[in-house]
Amino acid sequence: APAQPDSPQSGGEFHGAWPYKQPPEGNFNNAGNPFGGLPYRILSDGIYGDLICLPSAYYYWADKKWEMMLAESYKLDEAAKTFTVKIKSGLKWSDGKDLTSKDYLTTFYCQYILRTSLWSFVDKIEAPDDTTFVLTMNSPSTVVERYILRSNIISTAVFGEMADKAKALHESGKDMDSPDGQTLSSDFNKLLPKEYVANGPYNLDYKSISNTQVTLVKNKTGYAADKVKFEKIVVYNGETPEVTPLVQSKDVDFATHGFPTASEKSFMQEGFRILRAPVYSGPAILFNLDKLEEFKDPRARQAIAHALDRNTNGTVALGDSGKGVQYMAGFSDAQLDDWLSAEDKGKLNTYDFDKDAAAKLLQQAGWKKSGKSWMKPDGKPAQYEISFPQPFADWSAAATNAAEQLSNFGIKVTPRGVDDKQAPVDIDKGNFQLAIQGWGASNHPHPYFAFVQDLFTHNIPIAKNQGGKGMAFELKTTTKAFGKVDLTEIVTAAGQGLNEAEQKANVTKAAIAFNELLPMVPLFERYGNNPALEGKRVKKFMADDDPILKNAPYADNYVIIWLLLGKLEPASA
Amino acid sequence: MPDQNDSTQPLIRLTGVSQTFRSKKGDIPAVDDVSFSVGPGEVLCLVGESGCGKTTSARAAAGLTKPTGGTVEFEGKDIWSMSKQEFTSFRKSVQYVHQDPYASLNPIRNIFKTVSTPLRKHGIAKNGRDAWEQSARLLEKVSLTPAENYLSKFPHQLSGGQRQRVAVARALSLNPRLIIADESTSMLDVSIRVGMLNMLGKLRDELGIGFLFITHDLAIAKYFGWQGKTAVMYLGRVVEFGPTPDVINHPKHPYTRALLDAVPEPDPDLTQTKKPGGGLRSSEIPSLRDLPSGCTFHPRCPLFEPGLCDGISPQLAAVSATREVSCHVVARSVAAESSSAGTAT
Amino acid sequence: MTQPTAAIVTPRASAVQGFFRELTRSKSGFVGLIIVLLIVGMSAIGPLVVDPSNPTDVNAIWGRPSAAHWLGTDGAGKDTFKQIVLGGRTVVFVGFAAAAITTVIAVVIGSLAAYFRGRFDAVMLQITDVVMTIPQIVLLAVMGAFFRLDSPLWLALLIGALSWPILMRSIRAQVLSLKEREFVEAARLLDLGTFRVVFGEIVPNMASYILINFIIAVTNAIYALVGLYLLGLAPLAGSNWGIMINDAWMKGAMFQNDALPYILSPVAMIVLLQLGLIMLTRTLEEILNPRLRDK
Amino acid sequence: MTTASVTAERRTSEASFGVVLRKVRNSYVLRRILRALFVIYLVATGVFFMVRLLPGNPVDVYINSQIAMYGKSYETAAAEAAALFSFDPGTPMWRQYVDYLVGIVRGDLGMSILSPGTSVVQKIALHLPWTLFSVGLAMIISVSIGLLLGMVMAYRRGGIIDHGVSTLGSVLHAIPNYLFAIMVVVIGAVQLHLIDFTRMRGHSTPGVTPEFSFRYLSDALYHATLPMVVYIFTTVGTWALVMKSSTTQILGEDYVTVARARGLGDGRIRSMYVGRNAVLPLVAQIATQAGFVVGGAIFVEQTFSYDGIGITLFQSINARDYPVIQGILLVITITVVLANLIADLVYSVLDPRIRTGERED
Amino acid sequence: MRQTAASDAEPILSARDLVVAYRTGDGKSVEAVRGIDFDLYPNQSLALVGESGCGKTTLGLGLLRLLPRLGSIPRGDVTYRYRDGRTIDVTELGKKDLRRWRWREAAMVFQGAMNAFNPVLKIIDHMSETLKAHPEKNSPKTRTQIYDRSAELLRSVRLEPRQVLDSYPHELSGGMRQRVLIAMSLLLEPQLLILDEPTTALDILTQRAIVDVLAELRDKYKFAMIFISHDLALAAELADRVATMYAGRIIETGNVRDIFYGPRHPYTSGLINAVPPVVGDLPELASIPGNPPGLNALPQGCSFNPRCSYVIDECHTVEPELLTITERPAGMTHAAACLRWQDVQHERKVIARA
Ligand SMILES: Nc1ncnc2c1ncn2[C@@H]1O[C@H](COP(=O)(O)OP(=O)(O)OP(=O)(O)O)[C@@H](O)[C@H]1O
Ligand SMILES: Nc1ncnc2c1ncn2[C@@H]1O[C@H](COP(=O)(O)OP(=O)(O)OP(=O)(O)O)[C@@H](O)[C@H]1O
Ligand SMILES: [Mg+2]
Ligand SMILES: [Mg+2]
Ligand code: NI
Repeated sequence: APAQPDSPQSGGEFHGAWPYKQPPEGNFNNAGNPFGGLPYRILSDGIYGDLICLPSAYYYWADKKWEMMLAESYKLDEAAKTFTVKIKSGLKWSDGKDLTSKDYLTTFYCQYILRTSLWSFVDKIEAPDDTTFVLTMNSPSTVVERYILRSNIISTAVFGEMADKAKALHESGKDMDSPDGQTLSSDFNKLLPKEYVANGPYNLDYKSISNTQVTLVKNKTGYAADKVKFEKIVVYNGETPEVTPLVQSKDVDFATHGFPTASEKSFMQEGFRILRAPVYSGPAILFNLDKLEEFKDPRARQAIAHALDRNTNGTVALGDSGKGVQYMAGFSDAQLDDWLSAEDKGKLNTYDFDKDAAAKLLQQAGWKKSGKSWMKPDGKPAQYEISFPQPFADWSAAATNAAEQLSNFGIKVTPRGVDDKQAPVDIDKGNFQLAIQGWGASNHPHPYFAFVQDLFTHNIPIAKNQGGKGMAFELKTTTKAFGKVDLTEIVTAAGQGLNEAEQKANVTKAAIAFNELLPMVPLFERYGNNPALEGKRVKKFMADDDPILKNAPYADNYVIIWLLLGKLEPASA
Repeated sequence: MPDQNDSTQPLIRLTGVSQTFRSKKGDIPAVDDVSFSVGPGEVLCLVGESGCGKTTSARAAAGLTKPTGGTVEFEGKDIWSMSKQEFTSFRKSVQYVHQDPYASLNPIRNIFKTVSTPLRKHGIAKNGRDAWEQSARLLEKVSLTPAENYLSKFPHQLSGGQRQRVAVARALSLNPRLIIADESTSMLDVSIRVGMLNMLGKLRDELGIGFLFITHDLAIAKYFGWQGKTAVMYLGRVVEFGPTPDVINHPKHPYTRALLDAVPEPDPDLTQTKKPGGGLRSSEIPSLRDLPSGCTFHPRCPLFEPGLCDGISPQLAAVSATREVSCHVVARSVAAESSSAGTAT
Repeated sequence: MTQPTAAIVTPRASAVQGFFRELTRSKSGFVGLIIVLLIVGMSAIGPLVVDPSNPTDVNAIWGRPSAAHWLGTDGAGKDTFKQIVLGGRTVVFVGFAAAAITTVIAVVIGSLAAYFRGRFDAVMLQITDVVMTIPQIVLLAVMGAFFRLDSPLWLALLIGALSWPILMRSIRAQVLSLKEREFVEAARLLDLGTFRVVFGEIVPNMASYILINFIIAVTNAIYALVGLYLLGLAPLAGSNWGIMINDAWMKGAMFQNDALPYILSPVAMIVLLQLGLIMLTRTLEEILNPRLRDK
Repeated sequence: MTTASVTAERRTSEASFGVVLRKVRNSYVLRRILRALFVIYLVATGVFFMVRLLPGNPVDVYINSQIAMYGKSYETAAAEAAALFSFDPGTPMWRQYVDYLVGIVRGDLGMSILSPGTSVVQKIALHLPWTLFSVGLAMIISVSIGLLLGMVMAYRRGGIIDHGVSTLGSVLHAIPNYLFAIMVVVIGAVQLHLIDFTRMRGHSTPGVTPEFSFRYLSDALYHATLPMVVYIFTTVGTWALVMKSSTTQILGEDYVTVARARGLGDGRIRSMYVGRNAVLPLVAQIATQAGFVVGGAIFVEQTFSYDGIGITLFQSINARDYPVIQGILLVITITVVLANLIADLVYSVLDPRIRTGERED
Repeated sequence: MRQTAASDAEPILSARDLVVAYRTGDGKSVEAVRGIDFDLYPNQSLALVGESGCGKTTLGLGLLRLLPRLGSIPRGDVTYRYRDGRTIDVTELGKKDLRRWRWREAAMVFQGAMNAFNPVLKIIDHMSETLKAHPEKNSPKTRTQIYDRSAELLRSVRLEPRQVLDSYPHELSGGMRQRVLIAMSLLLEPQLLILDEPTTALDILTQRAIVDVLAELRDKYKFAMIFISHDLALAAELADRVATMYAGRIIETGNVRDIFYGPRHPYTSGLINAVPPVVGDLPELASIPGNPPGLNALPQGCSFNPRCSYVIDECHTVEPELLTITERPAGMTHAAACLRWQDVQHERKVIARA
């Protein structure tokens, strides 16, 4: 007979799921979240860590507004290039200490050790008083706002010493690559606190950590502890295959795993609702322009976009959660209205599924159709291989389907699954013809990040780290719309500065250029398919049309926000 | 052992062959310093007590085990330093019939396969039909008739004697020049046995096949080896050696005498008169692990003389032109005889 | 002495005749034979006679078995039955080829090592131990990174070349004691040559053991192939039973009743193949071991 | 000390050294052990280089997995990866290799790259016992039942048990274990509610602390049930089938008939005469399988969240956690080689007909 | 000649019209042994001689119900009588009883003793297993008792217990294994002992020793013995009765003197005349002309007719029954299955030892 677990207490319980490692492999060093940190920090690499150490605020992606948590308010001073956070007073750590601006310093100095992107904008950070934190920027950028407000705040009691060392290092002008920096980094690696010191409404029940589940219990002194309605949060350990049966047996109320359509269907049969929030990214077809001369002509790539029924592709891959990309702007269709004027949006080619248009474009690019197959400009039949990371079910389905569609169109494409570890390396090194990789970015609302992924990650700028050129798409190029452009400059400019209008102009420019050049052909945008169970332990989740469901699930998770706000209630309160 | 027939090389010659088996409880000297040779058309009968090392010596002669001491020569060449080719021809020339026909036939091969495989392999039979016919002829030679009845049978469907005959037929298949037959007629009824011996005798006379013939049946040894020689073994050594008629009709070594005294006759009245135990002092066979000192036969020997026999071990020595005996007492009396003969001259 | 008469059937004719008689020796053995022939036949001929087009249909994703789709449809709305008919070739080929390679290597090396002993044996054991302990996932991942593992022959070779050591060891063990038998000695005395002695006299005595291991190796090879797909080491191109299992696994088909036929049918085919082969051994066993014959 | 005694001493020491050398050369067991060590060295070296030939290194793999899994931006992921500083891909290969070998000799397998502060030995100690416990136990059960069934099948050749078990056995063998595991969960837990999967998954109940008590052991057994059932069901058929063919062969031997004639009990004949001789050829197979017990079963462990060594190895390969991969593979190598070694030695004891003392040259 | 047991004693074993058949494939089967009828009395020793392949082993196996898979007893009864007077039909014995019956009551020394031993067990293990399988009140139980008992028996067959008991079967010579099996057969002092060519690999001295031991033990324990042998001399020595078999049937039976001095079947006579003598000069020996018949194609009438010098037309049509020649009690009747038994003249050209 099994040993009885310590008897469950009355009061609401919420059951979630997230993969983690049991101690000692898993650790309690949660510095840097969510923009850096050690691997295997238990739950802190995901949405549930927020319940233990809160950020200053959460972002409503649809409303573009912040929901303040630890912060009282914030202020961006363009002239002084400062970003000031006013911290709520009376906050307490679970070890009894007060949460002050000192902890903010600790948090961000630790991010210095972790080399987060924030620090490329930082001149200095200060804490003028206990509730004020001031960050002075060297080159101002709006993205700084998110880096600061979304960072989870950690305790000085635990990390203070590290932060002091980081401060000293920074002030002495040395960076993390210096020998001192290296020592600091490895010291930081060895810093493995016994427990989390929490500022949020929950903390782990450390005795309960097993390799299958962990329980979060109320941290009475934490922020929002009085608001949250659940006494306990149980988080089941596991990746998709392990968690699926738990969902099926209704032991899980909400899961953010990427479930395949078959599972999704069965969840619905079991009575789950499926929450579909955009993930702001998805798979795209990459061309190896170094190898495939014929695709250097944008028309050939555009033809591919026309030749593919992207909605079918999305449906085959992810069912209702795979939505064909409509505007081909390089970032999510859902964000388009925020950044592009209606007029500019009108300029975008939607590359509707149109084989004739595709054929026309190909002919213009010098291709010829012979019988059912297309001949490349050099007269040879067009035959390609599309490689994809095989273990990703949706991408693999997308690749197979795209290959089938293109083959039907007359370009023979063979899908070829490769190890998911090998796939990006292969691409960066240029060992591919066509490939499936991601477009867009899902933890940051700013399109800048999407463009970085689209244009830099598997392209010359970053692929050179692997000694290759990736898709080898030249970023200095010419467009019909703007003539000569340097996409590197445009994208960088889109993410810089504090002037939103200027940023929008650059985003628009990048989007139009992307739309015309199609360096990669985005297929569909992935939407979450989070099963949510109402009525058993949780009374009700947000309605499908609630704007909070525009939040990216892994960045500003709606359910976590609702939990913190007390909007999520136990079924039988 | 002097070679009688100097003009022809013996087919096989064992010189001082010894075989010691290693075991956890100590070494077992199963064969010790055994020498003999067999020439073409010759028969050498090996007789002796069970467990005295007949099979072991024969296996050494057939090149199945490498003896731990001594040499085995085939036509004057040491078989263990032969080239591969020479060894192959040795293999073909010397055939060995195992003592136990229950173990020496492959259980999953039918008799046709068993007999015809060597025929096919060595090109003696050209095709399937030829092989079939030749196999049938071989079986008929060993009185397995009608051969067709047996060719398609499997060993487990045969009786002991039938298997034994299959083993002999198989050995004959390669037209060997020397046949080592280890109790190869023991499971045959006398009639068939005689038929088979006659058949083998014909082969010996007509084709000059040499035989190393192991048997415990002195009558068989006599019948088959009349023109050949007989070696009597006891506890791993040859104790008496000479032409078969001499050895059987005029045994010299006390052990040989005991053996002959014990031979039963198919005559109930006569049999009752036999001396139990062949007139030996004891019927205990000493352990190979713990051999008696001096002459290993002394604890049982009716001629035992304390001091003489339990001291040093006797050597196999000529007692006449053709006979060799390993016995102190016999040697002494021979010496006395020859010295008296010497004075007489 | 009787002359061979007309009554004598020539061995060859009797062998052929006998063979057919042997095949029907055991009822379940015969059924097994039919099953195996059907599956192998379907896999070999299926792709030649069946129209290979199997279009995606987004309206029929994970459809239940119906008149139009006997075994339902997959995650892309493609007909499952068609995939079963078309997708056996590679899998069956790799299964048999790899099992044959495994068995042949194991039998050859195992029996020769035991037969010769000495240095050859020592070296072979060493190699066996190394091959046995070499971590296959890692090796395959490395191979996958440097070679394209997409030809079925290559896959069969690879799987076969990695899976022989266990069988080799048990073959070797048996030969060690079989070679001490007298009938082996007898064969050696007849100078049948090492090859015949080992493979003609010794090995057939373990034939049914080898056979069972061969059959087990067939399924093992098939699942090794599926494993390669699952681990992303063998490229997914086209569709075959292995890819179907992989696909079903990746897409969680076993969690969804409507999708079950999709994962169960390739598994069922493999199960049937194995079952057929095992049933077939009843006949083969009797052919190989005359003592078992009772008809 | 006089010169004479010194030389005498040297002579004796030389002599004893010579004796040792000769002993090594002559002793089958010692030679066999030396060979085993050589194999371990060979495989350990192979593993070292193969692991480094795997595409991607821990840092890149970490970055890519974060991007792919959570859609993080490259920069964020790279920043996180920077924390994996304990690994320096720049160290020369030979240096790493020497360190690795020296470490092995010292029993130090290094530190995990991905779990900071956790040594490989610690990691293995954390996961291996579960695998050993569940798979080991299951294997013992499976082999015992399989051999037993195999014998029954051979005895009742053509009977209902024979047909039944060989059908069931081959069906079960032909269903891959991971699929079988999922079936157990889906059918047993989700659809029929026969098993309380949520409680049975994992290797122990949360909050139950390891101790040597009935409570703890029965808890461990309870949690091991599912992986064990899957292991047993998917392997027992194989053993039965192999054993059957081996037994059939032995049943035809004369000594079995003689044993029956001697009026020995059926049990005795089955165990000592048929069973023991039939098992002989399987000894090698069983031993090797036993060696692979430490390898665990990746997908079964995953399905049941049974945190054994198999899934750990799989994860560390996926994450390219070099020291952990090396460490686990080394342990597997050593056990397999050891199992083979034992099998060889045991075999020569079990089958007296084989001369192990034979010269090997 | 040894005196047989009182004629009024009941037989230990009686076979009635026993038939043993082997299936040979294609649904056919051959009767390897046919119409066997005999009674075996306590303390009696029956020698079974005959042609190689005539069914002696088969008969022995049949009596103990040890036939291989394809062998069966389609007809006939074998009645066995326990020491306490109970009788059973061996052919109908249940599994458990059969097990207890074997070796305790009836033991057999097999032809081809080479494979009679489990290769992985030492001789001592074989011995102790046999003893333990048939526990009795006063049977040896402890290791030393078992060792002593086995050693005693091994010594009686002239084996050196220290060497043999600790050996594995393959370490013994052929004759040694045969003797071990003989020793083992005596372990439980059975009432019936079937010895199938037990001395094929034994030298004369050893044979004699064993013959003596058997005779001694037979006097002591009053067991009956069936002794299958080609060694007629040995049969002459060991047996009270002899039965000659030919092509699956008993064709002549009688006491030793009947058979050796006055055989009435031409086959028996031929057989005795083929025995080579050990003394004197080389004799001319002739085997019985012709070849033994195949089991599946037995000649019409008397199976021996193609080889018989006394053959008359009737021999081709009638298969002769055993015809009583001299009626005697306790199975000692001399009978021959030959139509012309009266005409058979036997004379052995023995050159007796001077
Ligand atoms: N399993 C079997 N199937 C078919 N025929 C068999 C089988 N076993 C024996 N026989 C045949 O039955 C006959 C009698 O065999 P058996 O072994 O009883 O002879 P035997 O008298 O003991 O001869 P031997 O003195 O040679 O041992 C033989 O002709 C043999 O070929
Ligand atoms: N493999 C072995 N290991 C140990 N001892 C052995 C081995 N083979 C034979 N012996 C011993 O060697 C001695 C001689 O055996 P061998 O087989 O040569 O006797 P033999 O003269 O042929 O006897 P038999 O007439 O009984 O067959 C016996 O004492 C036997 O125990
Ligand atoms: Mg011998
Ligand atoms: Mg017989
Ligand atoms: Ni619960």
